[in-house]
Amino acid sequence: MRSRILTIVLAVGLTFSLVLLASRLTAFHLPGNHQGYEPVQPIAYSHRLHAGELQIQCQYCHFGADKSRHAGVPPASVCMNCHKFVTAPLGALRAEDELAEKEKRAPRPVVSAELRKLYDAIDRAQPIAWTRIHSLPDFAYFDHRPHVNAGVACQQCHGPVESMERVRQASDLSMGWCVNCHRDSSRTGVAGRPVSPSINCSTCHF
Amino acid sequence: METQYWRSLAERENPSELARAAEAEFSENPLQQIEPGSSRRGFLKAAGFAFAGAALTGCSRAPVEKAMPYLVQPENTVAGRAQYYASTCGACPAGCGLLAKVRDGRPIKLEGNPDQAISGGATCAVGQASILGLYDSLRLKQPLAGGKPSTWAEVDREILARLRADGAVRYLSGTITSPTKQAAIDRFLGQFRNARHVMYDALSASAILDAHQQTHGARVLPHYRFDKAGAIASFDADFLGTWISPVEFARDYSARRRPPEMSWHAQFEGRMSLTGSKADRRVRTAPDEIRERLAQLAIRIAKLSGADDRFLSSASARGWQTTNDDGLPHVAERLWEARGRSLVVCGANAVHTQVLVNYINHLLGNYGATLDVEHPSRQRQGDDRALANLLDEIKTGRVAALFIDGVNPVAELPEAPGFDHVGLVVSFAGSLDESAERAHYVCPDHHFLESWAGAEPVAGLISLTQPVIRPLGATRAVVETLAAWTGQPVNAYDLLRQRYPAQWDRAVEAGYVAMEAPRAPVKPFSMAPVELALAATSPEPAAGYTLALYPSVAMLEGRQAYNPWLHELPDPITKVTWDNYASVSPAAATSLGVSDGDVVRIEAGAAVELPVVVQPGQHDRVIAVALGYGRKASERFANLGPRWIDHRPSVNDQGRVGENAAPLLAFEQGSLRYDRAGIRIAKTGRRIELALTQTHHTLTVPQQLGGEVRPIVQETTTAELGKPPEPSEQREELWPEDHPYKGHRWGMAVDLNACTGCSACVVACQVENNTPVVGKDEVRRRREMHWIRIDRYYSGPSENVEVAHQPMMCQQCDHAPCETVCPTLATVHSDEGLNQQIYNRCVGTRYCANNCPYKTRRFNWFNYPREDRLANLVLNPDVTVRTRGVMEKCTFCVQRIQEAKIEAKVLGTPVKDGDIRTACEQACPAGAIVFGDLNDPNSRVARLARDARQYRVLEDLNVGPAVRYLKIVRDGGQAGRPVPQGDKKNG
Amino acid sequence: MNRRVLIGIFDNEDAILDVTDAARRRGLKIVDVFAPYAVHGLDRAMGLQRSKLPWVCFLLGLTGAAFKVWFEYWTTASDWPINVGGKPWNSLPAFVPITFEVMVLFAGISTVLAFFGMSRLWPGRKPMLLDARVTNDRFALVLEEDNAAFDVEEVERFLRDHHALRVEEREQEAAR
Amino acid sequence: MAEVCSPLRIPLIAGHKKAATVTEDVCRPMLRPPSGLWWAGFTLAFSLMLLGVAAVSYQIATGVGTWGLNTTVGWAFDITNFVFWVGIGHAGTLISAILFLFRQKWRTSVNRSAEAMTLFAVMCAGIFPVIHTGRPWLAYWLFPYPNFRGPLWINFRSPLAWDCFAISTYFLISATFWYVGLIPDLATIRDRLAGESARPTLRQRLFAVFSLGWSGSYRVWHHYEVLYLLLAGLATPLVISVHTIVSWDFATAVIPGWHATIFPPYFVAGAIFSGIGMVLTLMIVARKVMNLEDYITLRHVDAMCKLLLLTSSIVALAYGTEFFTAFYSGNPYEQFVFRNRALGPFAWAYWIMVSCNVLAPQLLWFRGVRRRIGIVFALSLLINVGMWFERFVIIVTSLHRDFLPSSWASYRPTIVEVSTLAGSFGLFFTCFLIFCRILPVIAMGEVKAVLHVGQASRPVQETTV
Repeated sequence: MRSRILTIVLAVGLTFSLVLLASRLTAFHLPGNHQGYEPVQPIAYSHRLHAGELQIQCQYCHFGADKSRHAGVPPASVCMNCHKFVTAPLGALRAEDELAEKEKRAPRPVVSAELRKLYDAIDRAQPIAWTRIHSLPDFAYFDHRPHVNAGVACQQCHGPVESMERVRQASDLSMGWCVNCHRDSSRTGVAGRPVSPSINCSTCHF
Repeated sequence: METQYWRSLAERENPSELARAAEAEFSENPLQQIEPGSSRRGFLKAAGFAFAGAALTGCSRAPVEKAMPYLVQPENTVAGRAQYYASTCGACPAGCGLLAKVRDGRPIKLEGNPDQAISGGATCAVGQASILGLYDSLRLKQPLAGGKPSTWAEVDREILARLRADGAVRYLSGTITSPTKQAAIDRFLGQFRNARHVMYDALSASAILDAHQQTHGARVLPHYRFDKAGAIASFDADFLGTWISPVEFARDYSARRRPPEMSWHAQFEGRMSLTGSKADRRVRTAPDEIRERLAQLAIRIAKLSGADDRFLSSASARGWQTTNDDGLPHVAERLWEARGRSLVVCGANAVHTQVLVNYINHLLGNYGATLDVEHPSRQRQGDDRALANLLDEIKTGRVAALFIDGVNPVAELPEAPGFDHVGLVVSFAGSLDESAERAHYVCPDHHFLESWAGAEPVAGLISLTQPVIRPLGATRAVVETLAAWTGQPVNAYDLLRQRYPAQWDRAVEAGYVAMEAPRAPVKPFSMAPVELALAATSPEPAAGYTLALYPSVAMLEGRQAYNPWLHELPDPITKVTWDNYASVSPAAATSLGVSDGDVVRIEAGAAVELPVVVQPGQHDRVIAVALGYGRKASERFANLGPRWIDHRPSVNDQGRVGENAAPLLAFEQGSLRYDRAGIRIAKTGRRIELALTQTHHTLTVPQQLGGEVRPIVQETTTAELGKPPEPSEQREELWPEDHPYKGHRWGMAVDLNACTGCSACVVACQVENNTPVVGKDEVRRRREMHWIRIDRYYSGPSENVEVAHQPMMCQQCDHAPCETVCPTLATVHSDEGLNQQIYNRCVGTRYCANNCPYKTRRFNWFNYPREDRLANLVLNPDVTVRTRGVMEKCTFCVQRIQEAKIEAKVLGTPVKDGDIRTACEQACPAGAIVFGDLNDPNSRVARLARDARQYRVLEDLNVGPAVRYLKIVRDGGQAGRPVPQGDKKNG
Repeated sequence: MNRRVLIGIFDNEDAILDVTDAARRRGLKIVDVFAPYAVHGLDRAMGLQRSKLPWVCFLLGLTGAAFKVWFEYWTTASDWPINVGGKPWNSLPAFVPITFEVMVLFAGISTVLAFFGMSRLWPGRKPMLLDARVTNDRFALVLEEDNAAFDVEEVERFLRDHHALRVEEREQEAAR
Repeated sequence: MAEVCSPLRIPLIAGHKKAATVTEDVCRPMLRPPSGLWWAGFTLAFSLMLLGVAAVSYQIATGVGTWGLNTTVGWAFDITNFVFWVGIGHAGTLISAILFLFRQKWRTSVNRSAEAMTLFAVMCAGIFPVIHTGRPWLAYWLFPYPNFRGPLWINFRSPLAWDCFAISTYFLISATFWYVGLIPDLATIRDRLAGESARPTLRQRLFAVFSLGWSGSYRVWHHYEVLYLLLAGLATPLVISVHTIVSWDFATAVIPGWHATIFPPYFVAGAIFSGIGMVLTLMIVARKVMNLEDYITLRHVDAMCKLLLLTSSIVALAYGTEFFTAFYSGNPYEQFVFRNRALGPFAWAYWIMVSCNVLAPQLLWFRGVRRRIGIVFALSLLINVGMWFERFVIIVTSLHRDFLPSSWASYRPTIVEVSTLAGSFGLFFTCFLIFCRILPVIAMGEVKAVLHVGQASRPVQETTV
């Protein structure tokens, strides 16, 4: 009798723990899968503002995308193309002007805190150390060129960056994720044009 | 990949500005940050920038990765995109043109410059490996004063203070082919009343120059034109391996060896050299017999020419009668038939001998045809006589100041000069070698990839050296140093640019410029020295053991002793790594009672103890020893390779690799002699286990096990080539053809007739594919990692042995046995016919390697140490660095295939034949390796696949290798050698 | 509701064989026989019908094999065909070995589980022991007193005639 | 064998046992504290095992390079040991399944320990495919499991993949078979222990749990018989298939000396040969140490010797055939490999193999020899050695000189490899000694059923199932 009770207790315990585990499984991430990684960057650069509101083309800054393996993090000089002139949000500038009006004086230059970091970096000739988000293991070689030139939208892999205040890894970048897209697009084509993406191992592994 | 030959427009206009921009990038001295254990940030900054770091150090598993863009990105640089800069190789005076591949600010690979005449797109093993010197962590990072680190300002002040205008100033250097540098030296020495510039070559050709001084009245080194030579007789000149300008010679030579019209080549030599291994007729000749042989040849040819009975009469007067041994008559005939386009070369560094050579070439009318003395070579300018005098001065304390530039007299010369009586010794050595150690001051020069320079290897060809990376240390170009001491400081760039203002742009872009050079002041041939030479030659045969000291293909004179790649490169003939040795003929071995690995003591004045290697084809009286070993630089290898309970070091008891044989050299009649007659050799009783990469040397299996000959290497004759090929029988295919190769189908063809075995491909592959160096002990265990190896097989009797070189890499089989057996799908076939190896999927069962009939797969037995983070900068970021426990192998340089395909896709053009060149193909001077698309009927490889000489190794296994081999053509009957029977090698 | 059973204890194989046979002929209801080892022929003596286990074994073996063949075909030839050594996409011959192994595995394990189920064996189950030595060297015949006609004395005599060492009568829960 | 089942009733079990005495005899050694001899053996075995553990940990920490392998010889001790142990493992199933189907009653005395031996041997075997990989921590990739790689499964064409399935199936089935056989005996012991103490000891609880409440009900026995028959029927082809697949590791390769069609029967015979050899070794020790002479009689020894003789002859035939096919094939590479085996650098190994596996067993033709325990024991040891070398010869001599003379190499084991081999023996004997202590080494249930054979207690009647 006692032993039967024991067995029942065991069984119940087991099922219970299984249920618990199952609920955990939904949030489960395999090691190496950094989907959702959203680190803080040295400068709070907003893609929502630049790519979203201001509609700056991705490749204006990430100019490597169509001619190199890496899209590349833009050098500070690219930022300076605009921020030589734009030193702070419009609101802040207006406020300063009005204040100047009131106080009957020439408006002082306003520099936003974040941009200050950029200018400092250039003054100190100290490269800005951005935190890398999309990173593949060493044995997987991804090349932007063929994808960008074939007309794959940046968002297809990077997600709606233009709506992200801080960039987040949208896809899990797993092998299956790559392979399935390669398989499907050879049927569906990319941007209306037929493509023949290879699923040879040596396309990415060498 | 589109190549850019100039650094950048900005650079061309105003280099200093870019330098300043770069200055901003590297605020601190990069080297200080690359010391092991420094932060990843510092490392990345030094590396250039961006993502390359991940691939380099395998840190991608690190939680946080930094991506550091430029502040101001230089023009034409895009992260992750390689650029090619034209430059010139500084590894030896030959001056091959280079294209340096620079990736994210780091030079990672050197390729030959196809347009430059010396290189013609090829390189040698040493050239390929020399890039590692740039990342040598033992290079000096600042000048030394009295062995202590110092600053340039200080060093300059002190040296200038110690220089007396009246003291005897001597500038000792190797051959200097750079006019600018020569000028700088002259300007510097000009300040002193008693100053002399002494040049010497550790591998001296002084006698050739002296001989031409005597016969042609000008001290010149002829520019040898093997591309014009239809018949070649070489006396101990290893022109395919190490002699003067091997890349150029090998290229030209094999250009004339394409069947059916093949040049004819006879080699007279004592040891078995690379060149000898390719000869149609090889005559074993001891060094001390060479002059006599040459005299014989001279007499015969004089007879044939009918001219010049004065010589003949004096010959007969001296009791010379022509003997019929050694096929000399045949050689004479062949040379005479080809007069005007024949060539006789001789490596012996003895004036009389060289005079006879000149005479023969003169009789054959080769001057102006195959020997160009009017636009001579400048690749060897050393003067042994001057050197001897200088050494004498040094000994007797008549030298006030000695400047040592680019040479290492302490290690290279028979007796190390004592500097005690020299007031001031300054070395320009980049690292602390034996001579620099004893110098009062060391003013380290740049690595050649860091400096502006110009070379003139051959009169009229200016080859430019441009920096491809900012100096990694606080080093200074010699020209700048000298200029500083001359009082008018100037930077090398301006110096160079001022010299060639007109051709500058073109020169920087193409890497070289051809200029009108003044004809050398050559006088008509004078007979007198010839008779002296004949007088000095005795017809009597020599006796006793003779020592032949030679440069090995990897080490040359020893400047490469720091280079692990070259130490691990198997000697092309003996297949020994990590050692030098005394090679003896089988007969000599029996009479000495020694076998491979027995240590013998060789005495000739000095003495060295070396392991024996029994070498078929070697002269029975000759003991051959390689120079350039036992150097201080090799002490760094004490802890090389994986460390585990049963691990033995790569260095010997003296803590060095091999023994330095230089003490056995000698001065004779004012010239450095590399052969010593009448030496003593004795067994010591010790044994050394040599590190061989091949232990069975023939295609014949041992007699008691059947003794059959395997058709791995196949041969044919010019005669057979004429016949139409017999149709190969059709095989019944077991499986349905499920795998048609629709697009590309990559394949390779290897011409065994062209391959000289020079091993440039081996190192090129190692550099391109991040192949680890495993060290002597692991090689001993037969675990070397080279993806391409060159199998060397002997056949025939040991005194007249035939040699075959067979490059062997993964054959990329269609029905790959390795693929079927891999349980994890880690090696599978691509739809372009590639046998792919996916490292990250491999669990390392080694089943594939066992099942590979060609044994071309390599297993990572350990995590091979990559602790030197500076040396790691040479790693190719496009190739995964393999971890312990995974299988690896030749991939046909798939990273290059991918790059080319992607570029083609971007440009919307198809991949053209020749767009993709594997590292081995690109390096090969003989053009023996061809890679391409077998599906494109007009591709070079497809055409070779239809060639009459084409065969595939182990074709009967029906594994369908994608590599075709072209049979060796043994120039049968004509070479006066028995025609190899059809079945001789075909089992 | 309980029932009464009559138990005869025997000490050798032959006795139990004979008595069981005789009991069946007499139309007595044999509840069960307990033996320390498998006495051959006892099943026939008890008149048990053939076991169903072979069917379980056969069907699940078949299922396993079928599943494996399908799986191998799907992975190798259909879902992601990869060129391995130029072998055909669908290399059936190469699939045979694993198919066989999986078949045996399925058949074997499932049969054993089925057996445990059928004969109600599970860890911790309390054994119903008529005699401490029944798993050692004793045999026990259990007869049910199914109806009033069942004459205890007579049956007991009958058992003793067949060299029963001991005969006892017991109450037993019907729910077995 | 004819003799064994002839109607001349020579008792299977000596000394006129009764069922109770059987129980007594078998249980006594279990319930007694272990003898000094046992402790000695156990200490030796256990320390060997520790040595092995040390060696393997060092190798896994450092790399496969700590073995004497090289580019040419990629397998040697590792796979040799693997095949050797799998081979050993085959005897158990043979005795319990195949002999069962052949109605060999004498098997009952030895099948329990033979099956146990199978399990332990397969455990030892299973270790090697795992540790021989370069990255053992990824060895699970050899099994197909759902993944995020596409999904990417495994290569079902690879004999190594077949191996994984074969070995694991074999282990599971043998284990089940063994356990099923144990249940009635566990019950017997359970009931025997019942009287001992008031409140159940741990041991009693364990026996209670694992005997699954067995009550000896014949309704259960009835299914049990069928189940046993079915398992035997499954295990018999399984045992053949397993070693066939192991042999395919080599037979499907292109390497001369491996690429041979006779491998499957050759390997199966060899496996059984080595297995019986090992069984004999253990039996002879066991019957002495645990004085079971009455159960494992000379007759058993004799029967197994005859099996040895048979399998030895099959193996010998295979050796011969190999040479003939090589010679007759006209394939120079094939021919060379076999010349090289007999005369090459590893000739010593080859001749050890021949003398141990072919020459020595010939002694067994003599009845006198078969009944002299000492000699038989010695022979059984020789056979174990010989069969280990057979695998070594097949693997190493074929690899070290294959097609291209340039890559010919030699092989020398390192201390690490030797310790690993020793360790596997340590593991095997440790397990076996523990088994002898805690479980009945003789299948009581089955022995009791054959007690009467050849005893006058009851009229002869051919039993049927």
